Amino acid sequence: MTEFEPKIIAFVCNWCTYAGADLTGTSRIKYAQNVKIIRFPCTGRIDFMLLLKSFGEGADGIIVSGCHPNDCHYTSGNFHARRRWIMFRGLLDLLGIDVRRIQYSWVSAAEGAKWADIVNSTVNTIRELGPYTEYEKVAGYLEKEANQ
Amino acid sequence: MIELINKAKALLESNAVQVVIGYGKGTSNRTRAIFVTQSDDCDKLIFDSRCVQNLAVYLTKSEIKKLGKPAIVAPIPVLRSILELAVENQLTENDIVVLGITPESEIVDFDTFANIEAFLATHKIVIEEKYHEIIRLIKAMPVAERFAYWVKELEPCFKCYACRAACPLCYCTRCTVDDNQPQWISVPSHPLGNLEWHIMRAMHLAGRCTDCEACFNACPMGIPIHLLTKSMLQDVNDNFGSYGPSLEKQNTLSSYKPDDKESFIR
Amino acid sequence: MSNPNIYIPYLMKIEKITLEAPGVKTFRLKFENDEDAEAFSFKAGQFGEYSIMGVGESTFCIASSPTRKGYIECTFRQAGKVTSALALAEEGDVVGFRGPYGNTFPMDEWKGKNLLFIAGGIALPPMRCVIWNALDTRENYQDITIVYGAKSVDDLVYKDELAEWRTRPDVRLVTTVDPGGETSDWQGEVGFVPMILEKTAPKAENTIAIVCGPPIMIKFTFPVLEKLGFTEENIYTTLENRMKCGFGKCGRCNVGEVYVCKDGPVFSYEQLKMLPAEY
Amino acid sequence: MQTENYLIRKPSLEKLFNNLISGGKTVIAPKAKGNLALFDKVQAFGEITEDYIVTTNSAKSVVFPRTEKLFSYHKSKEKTEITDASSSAFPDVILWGTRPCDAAAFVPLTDTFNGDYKDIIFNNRIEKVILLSFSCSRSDDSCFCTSVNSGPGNTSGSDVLFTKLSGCEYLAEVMTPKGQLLVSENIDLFETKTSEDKEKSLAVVATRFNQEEIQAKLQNLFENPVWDDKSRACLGCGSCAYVCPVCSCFDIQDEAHGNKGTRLRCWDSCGFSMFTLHTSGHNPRETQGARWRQRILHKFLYVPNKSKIAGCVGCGRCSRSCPADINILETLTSI
Repeated sequence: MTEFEPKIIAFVCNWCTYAGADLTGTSRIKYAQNVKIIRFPCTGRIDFMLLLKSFGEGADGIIVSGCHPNDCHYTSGNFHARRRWIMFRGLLDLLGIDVRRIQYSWVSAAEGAKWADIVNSTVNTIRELGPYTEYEKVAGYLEKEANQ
Repeated sequence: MIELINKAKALLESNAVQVVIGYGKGTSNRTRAIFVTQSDDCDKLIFDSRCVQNLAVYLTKSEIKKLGKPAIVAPIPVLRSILELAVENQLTENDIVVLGITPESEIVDFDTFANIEAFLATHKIVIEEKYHEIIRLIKAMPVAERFAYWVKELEPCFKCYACRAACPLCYCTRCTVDDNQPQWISVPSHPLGNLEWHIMRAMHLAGRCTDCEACFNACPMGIPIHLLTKSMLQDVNDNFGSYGPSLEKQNTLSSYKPDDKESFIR
Repeated sequence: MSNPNIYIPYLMKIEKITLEAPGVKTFRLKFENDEDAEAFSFKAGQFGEYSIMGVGESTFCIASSPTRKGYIECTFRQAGKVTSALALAEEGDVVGFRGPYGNTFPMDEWKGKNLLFIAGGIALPPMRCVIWNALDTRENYQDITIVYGAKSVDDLVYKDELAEWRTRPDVRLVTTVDPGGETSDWQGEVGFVPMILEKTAPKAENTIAIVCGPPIMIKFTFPVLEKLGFTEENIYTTLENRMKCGFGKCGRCNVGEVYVCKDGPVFSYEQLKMLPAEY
Repeated sequence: MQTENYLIRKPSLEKLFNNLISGGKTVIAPKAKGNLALFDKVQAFGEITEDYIVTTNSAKSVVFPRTEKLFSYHKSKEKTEITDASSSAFPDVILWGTRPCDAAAFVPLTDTFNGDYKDIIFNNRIEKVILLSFSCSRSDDSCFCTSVNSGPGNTSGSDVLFTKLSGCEYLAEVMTPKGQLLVSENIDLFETKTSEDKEKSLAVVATRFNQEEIQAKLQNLFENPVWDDKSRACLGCGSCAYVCPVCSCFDIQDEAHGNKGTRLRCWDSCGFSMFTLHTSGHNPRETQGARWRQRILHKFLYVPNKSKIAGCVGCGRCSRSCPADINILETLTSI
């Protein structure tokens, strides 16, 4: 049996974390390859539905990352996002969607090493949690159980 | 209720309003929303403990708007909804006449939304202890069990959208579930689609919900969807201070503080 | 259909894509399976459900003539979810097709008569099927007149075919564009279809008028036709309503008691007048 | 076929249930959930509730599930493959505890899914369903089965109809070959019964209107203020249609995961504003009144005109479930 390789989607803002991840690369810092990065203008634009869709399509973990407080390119996008994350996280927790599978972080354009650390630690967390089979079972309902 | 009837009559006769949205006798032991346009019909207005439907939902419906300026019979849950609609710029003071009803069944006129807010300050939303208890019990379950619990609870949902239709704050003319480019939520009812729909519904009400329970009352299948919004209401309280609509401040998710606290962002 | 499951579409390969006007495309579709192609037949006026797997189905008429065998064509404007996905398809891609559904234009009853086609904008496709059907069996009909209008010159569809019809001695073609939609070299008429129709003044005697266009055009065209002497039973149109199944089960296309998908889409003005305003 | 009557006692009824379960059948029966009784899968006799007039949800989902796979597809660069869902193995279902109105609803449902275009998935499903109905001994204000040619002891649509006679005795009327086969496989549980004393055990449901009269009136009632009047409080949800045992309007939707996916048929409701909305923005049924009219006319005019059968079985579910207390009987009796 091959070892479980977590599939992780990262939603990052264009101005800080994306640039930070770029710096990780140009600094030749090696980090886990399990992450697929999707770039957004701002964390304020990252709709919670995108996170749900990621799980629905088979992601085992998610990273959401943007500019540090007070550093938002649009002044307040990350402040709004933070409030939404607080509410969303509480709701997911009530529903039993494992909040440990979503890592939120602030990574600036200068924090290449922090990005590598976030990715590595998230991959480790998800590796310990294992594949998200509970969600997959619900998402794959139609293929498996329809017409019963 | 003679006072209510007389007030309604006077409003219609003076043409101050063209319709009174109130409660009337329904089938069996039920009550229902009625729309009185003739002063002679005002006798049909009633109010008692069975009148739980949130009438504020009709304030934004096009079919009702066509009837003209309304007066609305407003017990506390309706007042809260009116205030929230005002906060969200869906109503102005000129749009409606509010016939408030206190828990002691007294009729109170509200000339301004500020008066409604002042009145509601003494009638704050209280989440009943029994709900706190249920939410505590659910949260105490191991995460996988909790997930299984909700998947099973939401299973009977056949997406009739009665919860959405009955909610005074679901006034969007085109809901996200009706959008298909992209298709955020599956149209058919199945476990994933149901889960996504109820998360979306709760999230879109986060910091706006006034805990009127119209969604739960409307659900034909008796799904406890109000637990989601109640829990979120508590989250608003715990993270951002008080909950409930206020003309002074914006909705929770329309605003922020630079020093909002959280413990999970790295 | 050959498959007992009525929801399963034929698989069709897009053989050719023609860009007709901004946002309007014509697909020529060929059956992937030769037996399906062999067994398939349809008549003028019928429609089908075209689909992109994973996106959904959309309803359009069959725009090619039943006299042209081996393929079908459809013309659509990119508007909703499915048509947007179809618009992204390329030649060689496979799409789904269910059909043919619905009733037909009574081409046999019209033998020996003059035919007058009146169409507006994207409503020429359902009529194109009838026009080519009549032209391919030209000996069956007397005079053929086509009055076609669009918002602008650019919005006229089937430009090559319009050019062909214009030069044919056995067809009288009148094209028009809405005021302001003309170009400097526009040779046709300028004005709304009902007005141009009145000006063209085709004779009503022994003539069948087939009208198709946006509701507003239809509304103003019927009175003009009546003024010209056309009787209700000699005016035909084809209706569109939102559909899902195409065979009278999904329950949304009905106009009163009449299902557009099964009892229509072709109606005479006489029939239409009996229906409630639910279309 | 000739109706056969038997007598069965409650303990034998439980044995019959156990035989069906051990025979591998899926049994769908009324189960209590809070104040509601809902049709649901049951495993043990004790799970079944008898305390219900009709269940909140109808039994139609057994033959017309709210989400039905029509086919699945797999796309690759070379070709598109389709897997027909109608050939999959549909379960043997026993519908236990349907009321005569529930059973009667299978008549118009079968009519809709047949005709010129036969829906093979529906037919494959219904072929494997056996209805073991129970007559009504109670009714409420919302019931009006007797006004639509049915009744609390009506046998139409049922394979076997049980009527509770006294204490623990049930009359079993065997109506169809399917029912006959089921009884003959469990014949030791049944006793012969000759005398007929069913009527006095049935609920009394007053006749509220004459269906033919309503049909005749509706013929010319398309433009009428009654539609707006009676639907003014309508919230535009789909609960009436979704709890209705006859409503069968549907939507067809695709769901894709990468290069594979399914085409599904799912419930839809004429009460939704989007139901008839054109892409252009034009809506032939613009108002809630027009939608309410469609619902009434479809059931009480269009279906009877076309198929000579009732499009409503009088179960009253729509009225009971309506969050705005819109009452179908009230509309019908006011026209």
